[in-house]
Parts: sequence; C-alpha cells; structure tokens
Amino acid sequence: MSKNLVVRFAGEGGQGVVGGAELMAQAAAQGGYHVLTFSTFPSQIKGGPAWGQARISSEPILTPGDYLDVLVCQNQYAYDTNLPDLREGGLVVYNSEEFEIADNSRAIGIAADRMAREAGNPLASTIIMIGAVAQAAGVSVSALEAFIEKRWTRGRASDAAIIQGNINALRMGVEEAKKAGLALEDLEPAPSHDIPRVMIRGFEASALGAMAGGVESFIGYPISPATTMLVYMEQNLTGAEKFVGQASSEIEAIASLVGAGYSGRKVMTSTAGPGLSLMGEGLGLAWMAEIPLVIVDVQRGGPATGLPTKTEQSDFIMAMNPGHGDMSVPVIAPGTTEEAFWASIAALNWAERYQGPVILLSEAAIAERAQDIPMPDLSKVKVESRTVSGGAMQNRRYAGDSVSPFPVPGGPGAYVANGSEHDEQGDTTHLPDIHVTMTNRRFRKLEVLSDGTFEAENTGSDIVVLPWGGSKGSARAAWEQLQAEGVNVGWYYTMFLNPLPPTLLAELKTKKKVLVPELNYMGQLAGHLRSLGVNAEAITQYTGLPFKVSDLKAEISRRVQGQ
Amino acid sequence: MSKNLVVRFAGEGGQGVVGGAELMAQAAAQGGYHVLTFSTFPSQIKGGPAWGQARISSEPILTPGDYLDVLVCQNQYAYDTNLPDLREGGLVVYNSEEFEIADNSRAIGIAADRMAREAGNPLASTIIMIGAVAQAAGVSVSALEAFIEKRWTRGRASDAAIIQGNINALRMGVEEAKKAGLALEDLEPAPSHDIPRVMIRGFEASALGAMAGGVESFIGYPISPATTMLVYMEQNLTGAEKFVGQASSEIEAIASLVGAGYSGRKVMTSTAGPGLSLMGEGLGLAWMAEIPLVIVDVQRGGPATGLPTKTEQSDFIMAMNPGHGDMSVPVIAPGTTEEAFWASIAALNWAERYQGPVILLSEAAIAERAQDIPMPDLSKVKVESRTVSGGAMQNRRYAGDSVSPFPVPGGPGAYVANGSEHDEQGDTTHLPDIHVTMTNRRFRKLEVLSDGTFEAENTGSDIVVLPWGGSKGSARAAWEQLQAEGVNVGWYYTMFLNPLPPTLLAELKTKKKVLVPELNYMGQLAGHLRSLGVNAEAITQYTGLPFKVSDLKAEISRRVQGQ
Amino acid sequence: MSKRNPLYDFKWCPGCGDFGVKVAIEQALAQRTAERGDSIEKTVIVAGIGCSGNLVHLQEGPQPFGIHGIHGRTLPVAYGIKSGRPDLNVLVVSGDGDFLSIGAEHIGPQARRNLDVTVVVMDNGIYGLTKGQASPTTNVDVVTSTTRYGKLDEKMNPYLFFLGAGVGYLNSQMSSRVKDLAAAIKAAMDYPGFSIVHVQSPCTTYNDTYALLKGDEKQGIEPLAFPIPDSHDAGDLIAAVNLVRTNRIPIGQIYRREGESVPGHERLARAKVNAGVGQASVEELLTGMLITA
Amino acid sequence: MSKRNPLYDFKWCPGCGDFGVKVAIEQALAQRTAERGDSIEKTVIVAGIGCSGNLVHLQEGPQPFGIHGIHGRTLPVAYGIKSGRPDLNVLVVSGDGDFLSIGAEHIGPQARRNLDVTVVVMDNGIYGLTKGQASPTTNVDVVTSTTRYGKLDEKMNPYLFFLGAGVGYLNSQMSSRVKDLAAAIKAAMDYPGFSIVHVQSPCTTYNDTYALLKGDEKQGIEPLAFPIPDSHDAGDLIAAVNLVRTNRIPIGQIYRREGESVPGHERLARAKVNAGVGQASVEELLTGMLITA
Ligand SMILES: Cc1ncc(C[n+]2csc(CCOP(=O)(O)OP(=O)(O)O)c2C)c(N)n1
Ligand SMILES: Cc1ncc(C[n+]2csc(CCOP(=O)(O)OP(=O)(O)O)c2C)c(N)n1
Ligand code: SF4
Ligand code: SF4
Ligand SMILES: [Mg+2]
Ligand SMILES: [Mg+2]
Repeated sequence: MSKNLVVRFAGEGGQGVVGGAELMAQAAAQGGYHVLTFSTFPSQIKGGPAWGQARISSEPILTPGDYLDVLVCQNQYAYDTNLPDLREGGLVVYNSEEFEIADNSRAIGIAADRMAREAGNPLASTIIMIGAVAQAAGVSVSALEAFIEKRWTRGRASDAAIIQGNINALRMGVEEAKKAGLALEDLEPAPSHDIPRVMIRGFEASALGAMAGGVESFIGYPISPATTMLVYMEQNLTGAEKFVGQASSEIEAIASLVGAGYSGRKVMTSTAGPGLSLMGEGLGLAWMAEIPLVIVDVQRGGPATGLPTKTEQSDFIMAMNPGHGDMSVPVIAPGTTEEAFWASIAALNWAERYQGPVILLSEAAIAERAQDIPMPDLSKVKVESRTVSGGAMQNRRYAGDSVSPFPVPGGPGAYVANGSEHDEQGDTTHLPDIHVTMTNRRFRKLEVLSDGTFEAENTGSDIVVLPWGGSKGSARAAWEQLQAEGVNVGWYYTMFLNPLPPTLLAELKTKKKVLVPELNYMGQLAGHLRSLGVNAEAITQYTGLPFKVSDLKAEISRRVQGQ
Repeated sequence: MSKNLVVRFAGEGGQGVVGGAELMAQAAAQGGYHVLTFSTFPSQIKGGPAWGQARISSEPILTPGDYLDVLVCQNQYAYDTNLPDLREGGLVVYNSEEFEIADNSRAIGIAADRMAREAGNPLASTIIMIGAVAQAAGVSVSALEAFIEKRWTRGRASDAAIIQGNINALRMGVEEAKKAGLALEDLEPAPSHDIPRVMIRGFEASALGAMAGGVESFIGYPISPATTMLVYMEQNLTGAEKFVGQASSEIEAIASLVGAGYSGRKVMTSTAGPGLSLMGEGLGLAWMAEIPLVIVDVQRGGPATGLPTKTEQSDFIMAMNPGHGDMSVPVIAPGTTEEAFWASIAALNWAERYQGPVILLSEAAIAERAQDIPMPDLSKVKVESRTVSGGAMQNRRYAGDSVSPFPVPGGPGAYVANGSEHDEQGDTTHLPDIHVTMTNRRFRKLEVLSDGTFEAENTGSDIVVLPWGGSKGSARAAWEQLQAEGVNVGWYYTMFLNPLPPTLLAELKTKKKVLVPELNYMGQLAGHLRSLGVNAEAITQYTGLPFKVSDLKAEISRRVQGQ
Repeated sequence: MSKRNPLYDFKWCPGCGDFGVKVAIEQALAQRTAERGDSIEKTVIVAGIGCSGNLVHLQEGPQPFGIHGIHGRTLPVAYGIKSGRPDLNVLVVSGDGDFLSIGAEHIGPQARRNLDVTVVVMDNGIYGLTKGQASPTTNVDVVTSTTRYGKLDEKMNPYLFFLGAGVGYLNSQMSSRVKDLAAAIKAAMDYPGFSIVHVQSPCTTYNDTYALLKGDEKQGIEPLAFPIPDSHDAGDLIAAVNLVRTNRIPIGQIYRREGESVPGHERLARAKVNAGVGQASVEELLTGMLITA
Repeated sequence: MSKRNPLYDFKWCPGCGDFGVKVAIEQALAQRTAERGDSIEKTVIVAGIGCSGNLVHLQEGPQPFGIHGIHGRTLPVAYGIKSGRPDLNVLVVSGDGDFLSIGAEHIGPQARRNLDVTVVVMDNGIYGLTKGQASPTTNVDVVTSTTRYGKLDEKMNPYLFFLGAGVGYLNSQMSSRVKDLAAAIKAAMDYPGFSIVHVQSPCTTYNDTYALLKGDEKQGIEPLAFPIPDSHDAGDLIAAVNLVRTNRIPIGQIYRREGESVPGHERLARAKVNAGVGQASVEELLTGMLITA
C-alpha cells in the first residue's frame, strides 16, 4: 500500500486540467484524505500549456509532490513535456482521440471526450479520466461517488440527473482502467480525523484571515495572481459598514488606502509585483505620515509584466524598500495555507500597532493551492486596534520616540497627515533636528514588532536551513529526509521576515552557515541576512515552479558536505 | 594670512542669501581663487529660513567648510540659529535695520537696504554686504570690481550705469567695514593658474557630461532638486535632431524613455526620489526588454515628499532595486563637480554597452553647488554606442548569454520588445527553461560593466574609509587630516557603486573594517557591502546637510580606535 | 499662523491668488459648520503638492483635519477617506499641475463614482512651487523655463475636460472675488456628489495673469474672464460645452447635471439593502468549507 | 503563427472580437506600405497589457516592429518613440482597461501635443485577460466578479472623454466590420496628428455584447450601434458632442478638428527654425563658463 498518490492533469488552458486536479483533490478530501493541489498555466484565457496536480495522501502533506504516480494528458505536447516527471512505474492516462502512445504497458488510452458526448454529458470527460485514475490507484470509488452527490446537490430539479450522469461517467472511467488491467499499488485508506477540517484555497485563507483580523475596507486593482482575493472580498466582505472597491489603478489603490487608513479604518489591498512597483511613492507616504495599511503582494515571476501566472519569491527586496528614502517596511510571508490565515491577522495587527504600512508577501503557489487544513481555531484570534487619540495631546500627532495615539477625523486632535517632513502637529518643516528626530521615531517604532514567532529544531547544529514563504514545504520535506538519514542540519523558519524575531536573528548570527532556499535569482533574503550579519547562503531556483524536494535535498546535502 | 574664507549669508527665502553667496563665489573665482558654494532653503518660493555659503580659498576645495569666518545675517532668527557655526574669532555682518547685536566687538551692523535705496539701487544691498565682507576678510576689492564689470556687461545701453551703481554699492560696504574697524586675518592672494578653469554648477556638469556622452533625447518632469537639469537641457540641447520634452508625470517620463531608447536614441531624464519611486515598473520594463536609458536621480531627503530641497543619500537601495522581481540596476554616483561631468558619460556608455537602464545617483548638494574646476579635457571623452543589428540574426533579438546587436525600428530585425518573459524573438513565453535562460542572460550582461575605476590610498591598512557620492569631499578632508596626524586608515573611493569594480570589491573583502560615511539613516551602501561579504560599517548622518569634516574625522577616529 | 500651530510659518508670495482661496475656504467652512451645527473636525482638507497644497497648513481659526500627501493623488486619498467614512466632509485643494497633469487620471473615476467630495482647483497656469514650468493650462506661446520656444502644446481646456470626464457639478471662479468663491465652495459642498470649483488663482511670481483675466483698459487688454449670463441653462450639457469651448473663462455655475445626484456611497448602501446581504462571520464562511467526510 | 515566429502560439478565445481588429490592422498596414513604397519595418505597434495587447505578437505576413510593455503605458511609450523618430509610423493597440482606466492620464497630453500616432482601442467593456472584472466601459448594472451588486459606477463615455481631452480625430468602429475598420485605421494613420479609432470588440468569454451592439430582432433588442448619418458635420465639436452624448454607439467618423493639423514634432521643428537655434557644442558651452581671470 502506498501513502501517496500524485496525479497530474496536463493539456491546454481551457481544457479543464486545473479543474480536474481540483475535483480529484476535493473528492479525495471528502473521502478523508489529505490533499494539496498545484497548477501552472500561461497568461491567456484559452490555450497554451497548462497542468494541474493533486497530491492525495494518508498523511499530512508538505508539497504537491516531485514525481507523478499518474500523468493524465490531453495531447502529445503535454505527454512529451510532462513525462520526465513521471516516476518509474507510474501510469499514463491519455486522450486517445488526440494522440496514441505506442507502448501501452503503462499507458491507458481513453476516448473520454467521445464517451462523454455519447453518454450525453459532454462536460464529463474529466470525470471519466478521474474514474480511471481512481481505479488504477486504488482510491475508493464509493467515496468519490459520495463527493459527486454532495458537490452537485444544489437544490435544483435537475440535480439528480446531473449526479447520475457524473456517477455514470466516473464508472465508465473505472471500467476503462479495469479493461486496461493496469494498476498502481493501492493507496492506504484515508485516515480518520477527530478535528474538523476545511478544504480551502490559499487566497481564501488570506482573505478569511483578514476578515478575522477585522479588515474594514479592501480596495484593489485586478492583477494575476492577486485578483482572486479582491473577488473573494467583493463577494464576502458585504456588511453594511464594510467597503470593497475596484480602483482604477494601483496608484489609485495605494493612495486610497492611505486615505482610508487615515480615516480610522483597517484597510488592505491585494496586488502583484507590477502593482507593488507602482505603489512605492504611496507606501512612502504611509510610512512618513504613519498610516496603518496592509498590502498583500501575491508574488509572480518578475520583473515588469514578467510571468503573470507563475510562482516566484523575488519581490522581497522591493517589499522592504518599496520607495526612495530611508524606510524599512515590515514584511510577513506565510509559508503554508494555515499560515496564510494567521499571517493576515498578524499583518493587520502589526499595521495597527506600529501605525504604518505592512506588506504581506504571498506568492502564486500559496494563493492558488487548495488544501485540507484543520479548521482554524478562532478562539485564538487576537485583534489589535490602534489607540485612538482622546484629545489629551491636543494637536500633537507625533510625539516622542514611540507610537502615539491616533487622532481619527471627526474626533479631537485635528492635525495634518503629511508626506513632507513635519513637526509634531504634522506641519511641514525642513529643520535638520526635526528630520533627525522624526526619522529616528519612524525606525524606533519598529521595535514594537518584536513579537514574531519562529520554528527552531536541531538548533545545536551550526549549519541550518532557513526557508521562507512557500519554499517552506519543500525545504521541510527535504530537511526531514536529511534528518532521517542522520545529516546534521538545523531547522529555522519564520514568517516574520522584517523585522526578524530578535531571538531568531541572534541565534542565526551564531551559525556557521545558514542555507536559505528561495525562488529567485538573487538570493534576496540571504543577501539581507548577510547585511544583518548572518552568514547566509542562498539556494536559488527560478523556473516559475516550486522547488522539487529531491533537488533541494541534494543541494542542502552538498552544501553541508562542502562546509 | 589665511588660506580659507568661509562666508555664510543667512536670512529668508527670497532675500537673495543664496544669490549673495554665489555672487561672492563667482567674484572670487574670477579673482583667481578656488571657490565652492553650498546652500539650503525651504521648499517655498518666498520666506522660511535659508542660507547660502561660499568658501573661497587659495587651495583646491573639498567641502563648503564646517565653520564660518563671516556670518552675514538678515534677521534675528538667522543670527540665533547660525551663530553656533561661526568659528571663534569670526565676524558677523548684520542687517541693522532688522535687529541689533548688543556686543559689537565682532559684529558690523549695516543698514544695507536703506543705503541701497538711498543710492537709488535697491537691489544692491547684497553687494553692499559683500563689500563689507571683502574688506574685513582682505579679499581684493579690485578683483571684485573687475568681476562686477564683467558680470553686468550685457551689451545694453544701461550697462555702464548699472555697473557703476554696483561698484558704488561695493565701495559703500567697504567703507562700512573700515568704519567698524573689524577685520580677519587677510586671505592669501589668489593662486595663479596655468590650466583653464570653468565656473560651473553641479547640474550643469551633469548636463554637459550627458551632452558630451551623446544624449539625444531628454524627457523629464519637474521636481526639486532635479528641475535645473531639465531646464538646462531645454535651454541648451537645441539641435535639430535633439529632443527635450516635459512629461506630464514621471510615469509618462519613464515609459517615454523606454520608447525613445527602443527607437534607437540615447535618452535620459532627471528626477528625484518621489519620481524614482514612480518609475519602478518602467525601469523593470527597460531591464526586461533590454532598453538603454539613464535616470539621473538627484537625491533629496526622503521618503515621500520628504525634504524636497535638502540633501540626502538615501535612495541607494531603491536605485539598485527600483521594482519587483530580480533586477540589479547599475548605479553610478558622482562625488564631485568634476565627476558629475564624467559620470554622465559613463552612465550613457554603460547603458548602451549592456543595453539596459542605468541610474546616475546625484544629490542636492552636488547638483546645486557652484565650483571652479579645471576645464574638462574633452579629448578624453569616449563615447560608446550600442551595436546595431544589421539583420544577420534575423528576428532574434536576444540570443545567448551576452549583449546582442540591437535592431533599430526602421531597419532589419523586427521583433517585439517585451516586458513579459519572452523568447529570442521577444514573443511571450512562460516556459520554465526560458525564464531561467533569460534571467541568467540579464544578469550576466552586467559583466561587461566591470571597467569602473576607483581610488585607493594607504591600502596596507586593514581599516579603510569608503565614502560615496557627495560625502566624498568631507570624508577626504577628514581622511587627509587623520593621515597627517598619523592615524593609520586606508582610503577607497569609487563612483561605480553597482556593479562595484571587481578588484575594489576583492580588496574590500580583505579588510577588517570598511567605514562608509553616508548621509542616510540605514547605512544603505554599508548594508549592501555586507551582503556582498565586506565587513562594512556605516557612519551615518541625516540632517539634510552634508557631513561636517570635524564630526566625520572624530567619528572615523573613534571607530579606528574602537577596533 | 493657524490656531493649531502658531509657530508654522510657511509663506506665499505677496499677491498670490491662493490667499483669496484660503479665506474663501475658511468662510465656506465656517458657514457650513454653523449651518449644520457640525464640528469643524468633521471636515478633512486633502491637499496636493504645490504652492496651492500648502493651504492645508494655513487655515486660520477653527481647525479641520488635513492630509498633505504626494503629488497628484488628492482624489484617490479622498476616495479612500470617503469609502468608509461617508460622514466626513472632504474638501480637496489642488493645483493645475497636481490635478490636471500628474493627477489627471483620477478625475474620471471619481466622477463616475459620483464621489461625494468637493474639489477646489487653484489654477495659476504654471508650476509655482518648482519655480515656473509650463502646466497643462499655461497659455500657448508662453515662454517658461521648460518652454524656451514658447509653449507648443495646446492649452488644456479644463472645463471641457471635466465635462468630458463626466463631472456632474462644475463651477468656475476667480480667487480675487472671495465672497463669490466662498459661496460657490459652500454650495459645492452641499451638493451630494462630485463637484469641482475651478478657480483662476494667479501666480504673481511666475505667471501673473491678473491683467489678462480682468482685462486692462490702459493696455487695451480685453478681459478673458466673463460672468456667465443668467440665461445659461446649467442643466444642459450642450449649453455647458458651448459656454466653455473658447479660450475665454466663464465665471459662475457651468454645469449641474439634471436629475437626482446619488453619491457613490449611497448607491452601494442601497445595493446592499436591495441584495439583502449582511456580513457572514468568519466562522460561518469557514463552516461552509468544512469537509464533512 | 506570425511569419517572424511560427512557433508562437498564443490564442484568443473563439469568436473574440480581437481577431477582426488583427486582420484589419494587417490590411491597413499592407495598404499603407504599398501606397508609400515603405518597408513594414518603419511601423511600430505599441501594445498594452490585456488580451488586446497580444495582437502585437499575432500579426501575420510582413512583420512590423513591436513593443509590448506594461499595463496602461502605450501612449507614453509611443510618445518616446516619436519624440526622436518622427519618421516611424506608430500604431498603438490597447484595451478599455489599459487605455481608459490605468492609462487614462496619458490621453490628454498626447492630444495637446498632437502626437502623430494612431490608437486602436479594443473596447470589450471588460477586463478580459484578468478574467472578467468591470472596466470603465462596462455597462451599468452588469454583474462581474468585482461588481456583485451590478456595476454601480456610471459607464464612461469614451467618445465624450476623448473630445473633452482635446482629441482632434476620432472614429468609432466595430471589430466585426473588418473592411470598414481597416479603412478607418488606414485613414487615421494618414492623418498628421493624434487620432483614435475606438473599436467595439466584444469578449465572447466574459462580456458578449454582440447582440446588444447589433441588436437581435428575436430577442427584441434594439441595436446600440448605429451608423453616423451622412449629414453629420465631423468638423463641428458641438455636433460631435451631440452625436455621442447618449449611450448609443455611433459608427463612423465622429470628429476631425477643422484647420491644419500640425503634429507635435513639426511644431518643435518649426519653432527651432524660427528661433534660429542650432546645437552649441559642449566645448562652446564650457567656454562660456571659462574663468578669465
Ligand atoms: C512625484 C512628484 N513629482 C514631482 C514633484 C515636484 N512638484 C512639486 S509641486 C509640483 C507642481 C506644482 O504645480 P501646481 O500643481 O500647479 O501647484 P502650484 O505650485 O502652481 O500651486 C511639482 C512638479 C513632486 N513633489 N512629486
Ligand atoms: C500594473 C498592472 N496592473 C494590473 C495588471 C493586470 N492586468 C493585465 S491585463 C489587465 C486588464 C486588461 O483589460 P483590458 O485592457 O480591457 O484588455 P482586455 O484583456 O479586455 O483585452 C489587467 C488589470 C498588470 N499587468 N499590470
Ligand atoms: S510662486 Fe506663485 S503660486 Fe507660489 S506662492 Fe508665489 S505667487 Fe503663489
Ligand atoms: S477572454 Fe475575451 S477578450 Fe480575451 S481572448 Fe477571450 S474572448 Fe477575447
Ligand atoms: Mg499651478
Ligand atoms: Mg477589455
């Protein structure tokens, strides 16, 4: 029995390959399995090479899987380009109307489109393929049927017919696989769960976290892969006092967030690199005038328009220093779906607490994954809000070296929130002493953000791995394997990238080598760590896809040896 | 006899204090002295505390001078706030119509406005003050008279009367000082010069360098302290084939530079921090599509609107990484007026050579100073231009790992310059391998920029000073004093900040400590150097004013001791 | 200067048109607060960068809130403020460079949202604070530091631009006529929706157009500015376009769109009521995602 | 697909209006090159980001140069190209989001410069490439992923906007009428100055407005689009405003400013000749700064 099943549906955009993987994952999750999806597609509405991958497991999952147990492919190109990822002994299920595979010892050809058409259910071809995969991999077909029943019960008269049609399709696929007589090791039965689990996407986790954190206004401009979060907010942040708006550009978005934050609201936007690049000046204003707001940057391949639909972790430098002048914007980067939920809360809290902008650094592979996670424990949510000025300080908005009470328009304490250097009341001044005092103030305020948590294991080792963001999963899997093999390497991880938890930074400084797996060319976090006095070395990759665990393991091991 | 005379004219914006210092400097330069000016004023057209300072010397000058020999002040506030900078034994010349100084043992009160009015020459009050200063400091009055004659000879009928009026005013000031009977040590006579010298401002040096470097189009949006360069270009880049345009915003400016660079022209803009913050996305496009262009960022106090008229060196991080994604924009930062000229040529050459954007990091204190420098030796100017595609590569614009011939529209080699990841012909692709290849290509191209020069002295010392930009002058003066006092500290300097000259970087890596004086809070270059493996420590200051030599000397000495 | 900050000492040049605008705004706000029994702290002045923008620090008497942001972004800041705080009275002050050049993109969106704010544009046909460069409204052929051959670009017609962008309420004034200006600003603030009061506010230092605007008999200059005749139908778009299409400057109410003006926040509030949506709690939303295996 | 790059395989959805625009541009360019005996390489297509912008990679036959930049910045890129290379024929292709939302600020400046380029706006009333969000030209009340209550903002009237911004040449077309469209684009390219051909180019995936535009007798839908009557005087701004002020879509030449159209580069060239300036050499300029003590 195997613990894992990794299935990839490969074809063209518009052929439902991403949807196929998600359907398979959802069905398996309903059947009790752990699941995680990953997909990749070009930036066009129809056509171009695309694939969706589902990992189904009897154990909790860290990554979408390096190698495929089953490759479902729609055309020759998909077969050729994805075959290298099929593990030895893996199976191919393919659209035999499109192309043929001569050697059918490990390949099942199915004329799924024709069969679906003939069954009068043309949309069901993906489900036929799923049936074949389930049969071949020993996934419980009855669990899938139960899922179909649930998924298509929408309280309409036609429900029963649609459900039956889809169940028929599933069974057709099962039959095809039986006919072919090819099978993998059976998948272990699904584990049983004593805590409630939700099936959730990364952007939903971010959005729900933001809602749990008390977000009141969300103003954004569409951009892949950040649009989904804006859309989720439009659909769900619907209370009478809430506001969701589509801006006319990212420049409008950031300036409007400054206005909304200034007006006393908890505010957020989601964007991607090109949008963030346009927000530098506005972020400077928020930093300067001390206005709380949160930008979610869902990283994609850069620079410029770059790779709009691919994953990358190359906006870190810009996130910390998005504009001119001295500033160091707080950055939080969730590494898992669960962290995505909690990171939004933390980001909103940080923004309110230090009164300034915070950047939540997500990435395509985090935002787009679907995963089963334990239902977040809402009793653990702690929401912070800025201290509102009661007027005791009169018009002095900025006093001393630490966060001061925030005067909310309409209430007492009228002042001018000013992007030029200013005195305590916000009026413009260019006096040297005041620029010194206020610059110190803006940086010292960051000290209130020293509560970031971190993970640390095998801390005795003087070589450690410290991944960030979505590279956490692959790095953790690689590290666990190395640990199991007796390689002595430590584990550190935090989603609080700037400022780093002070204890973490202190510990990292004592290490001989800190290996930083990150999906970019420059080794952005590693460079920053070196500037902080840590002996960091990046392990980079920039294909637009996540790290493979096996590659990372080999590279870490090489670096540990090479010490 | 003294070698130096430092005079500060202090008052309000609109009272001609900046002009007074410049007039004094120009006159002294014409008299054969070395001169350097510095001024500081608020961001408003009239009013607010302002001062202009001129240093006049029989020797070449590194800085505007820490302490004043003469303080000329227009009002009580100017007197109170500037007095701390007057050296012991220095003189005050003040507007006695505005306020009185009780102790007149070192102060000369002059009712200059009234005297000027009475002499029927109301604009001449500054000249009366200059006359008094000249007399008190032993500056040759006849040289000043010769300058006045030259300055106001404009080929108009009224010239003679104006000249005589101003000479009269000058003499009035001389008489007043004589009456007061106060004097400083005489200034050494002006040196004689065997090479031609020009009296030039920093922005003029940058602009003329750009013209020498072959700039063809200059498109900019006004912003202090970068407007002067745009205006200079409008006035002087007037050839039939040249183009100077005022953009409607910095976003328009950067995108239009991309278009102009793409069309085959050598292009430039000048801006300041807020403008640069808006240019991040466009710079990413230039990086991605490999379009040569040069941005002059005349740094001012940041972030946001910040301190529009003050000097700071706080845009370095943003200059290297102005946008999202992996990029490392070449940065050249001139440290003197002479370097400003050569830096523009180097920047244009670099842009053409590696085919991409280059940032020239100037700063208010460099752009606004007026100085006498040797006439640049134009025979040393080497202009580079991109290799233009002759069509041999057909439509392959981007081939291999190094710079490829540039197809100019109208000629052969039609391709698409693309801000999305692209194949060799510029068409969009999202394939992993191509993103890897093209990312490598974009970074490897930087290797052609390894020709940056640098200064190195006392390289045997394992503690060295490495200033950048306009802090060079103060750092050099401090270093020379320390050397003279036998403190063992090395000197390194380059205007080529990114990529650093490889030999320089290698040498710096061998040092125990590299001290980096810079005018910012974060220690931006020092942080970058640490990320490159150099044990760098910043010495920072962020008042909006340049370093005082004495402060810097004390601090370097403290750090050397503290080793 | 201001009550809030007597130490603050920014100065406009003598004769600058912006003085008149400042006084008019003080008067209009005083009148508004008195009328509504509102506190002045319910008003936010959103300022751009330019000599004009410095107005926000110079308000004398009772002090409103202010935000003095970055160049060109007054409208989006105002949009953000109103988005969640429709109770606040938001007054935007901006210059011709700030509003019509770098900030021009923001006008259409607010017009279409019918954002309930009032904009006072201080048009001096020049970039004042950066010392005299051409702005969109600089007259053709005028020599400035960036137009050495005289201005070659056509002059922007801001009135026509506003009408084309869908602005529903447009008034044109002169800074020298403080009383009329105060009344126009007050009326615009009372209008439920997006309103612009476009003010000719000359720059005495870099572009003194007083004589051009008011005319000068001695110099034989016909005044550019003229009062809008009573016969003008401000509800008629075509009449409004006709009024503004020449390069003369009409003074008075140019346009006020017919029909009820429903501001953006009101549209949203009504839509939410119509759709019958409330706010699902995070718990409810998560529960909808429960795996019920 | 294209001659230059047969491997390139970007695809629009079946039925997408942009196919028609692509063909029309190919025809217009072919005709222009033939007429002038010019090489196609003298043309640059400047594209924005959106489904529309991908047109630049899809030109079949002889290949022009192209630049596919960043979202919303087609016009400034075109301005930069023309600034020093007035000899190039620059054609801008852009979407309603790209051109009228994030890029809206750039229209006025080019109109006032009379930049000699032609813009083809592919208006589908939606953000196509980002999968269906409201754009400025999405109709009121339409439900999209970002307008769950139906679109609350007013619909932008792009024609009125262009006229207000000072655009001197404006034509309106439908992507389905390829021949007319090609002729309109060709004529616009021949116009010496800033010209816009605004094309209704429906998105079959997210906002299929074919029926609305052309009408559907069966469904009882009156066509929104109507041919501009011959009686229309395209030289009359007021007539043009009248023509476009409703939400119906006039098809044909809406406006062409009377009088000679002098493009920006020509104004500058003439001004330089008039001013009698040449280019002082760096040496001359430095010599002027010599200290002659
Ligand atoms: C992003 C940015 N670009 C440029 C500037 C420089 N700047 C400050 S004010 C101004 C123009 C002001 O003109 P206007 O809006 O007409 O105001 P006025 O001074 O005439 O009242 C400019 C270009 C800036 N502060 N920020
Ligand atoms: C700065 C920036 N913001 C957002 C995006 C995402 N984006 C790509 S295309 C597009 C809108 C496209 O709409 P439209 O211009 O109407 O083109 P269409 O796809 O409908 O042809 C957006 C918002 C981007 N690429 N860059
Ligand atoms: S420069 Fe002009 S606009 Fe600015 S304060 Fe002076 S007169 Fe007013
Ligand atoms: S999404 Fe719409 S605009 Fe884009 S290709 Fe498909 S039909 Fe055309
Ligand atoms: Mg102005
Ligand atoms: Mg569109």
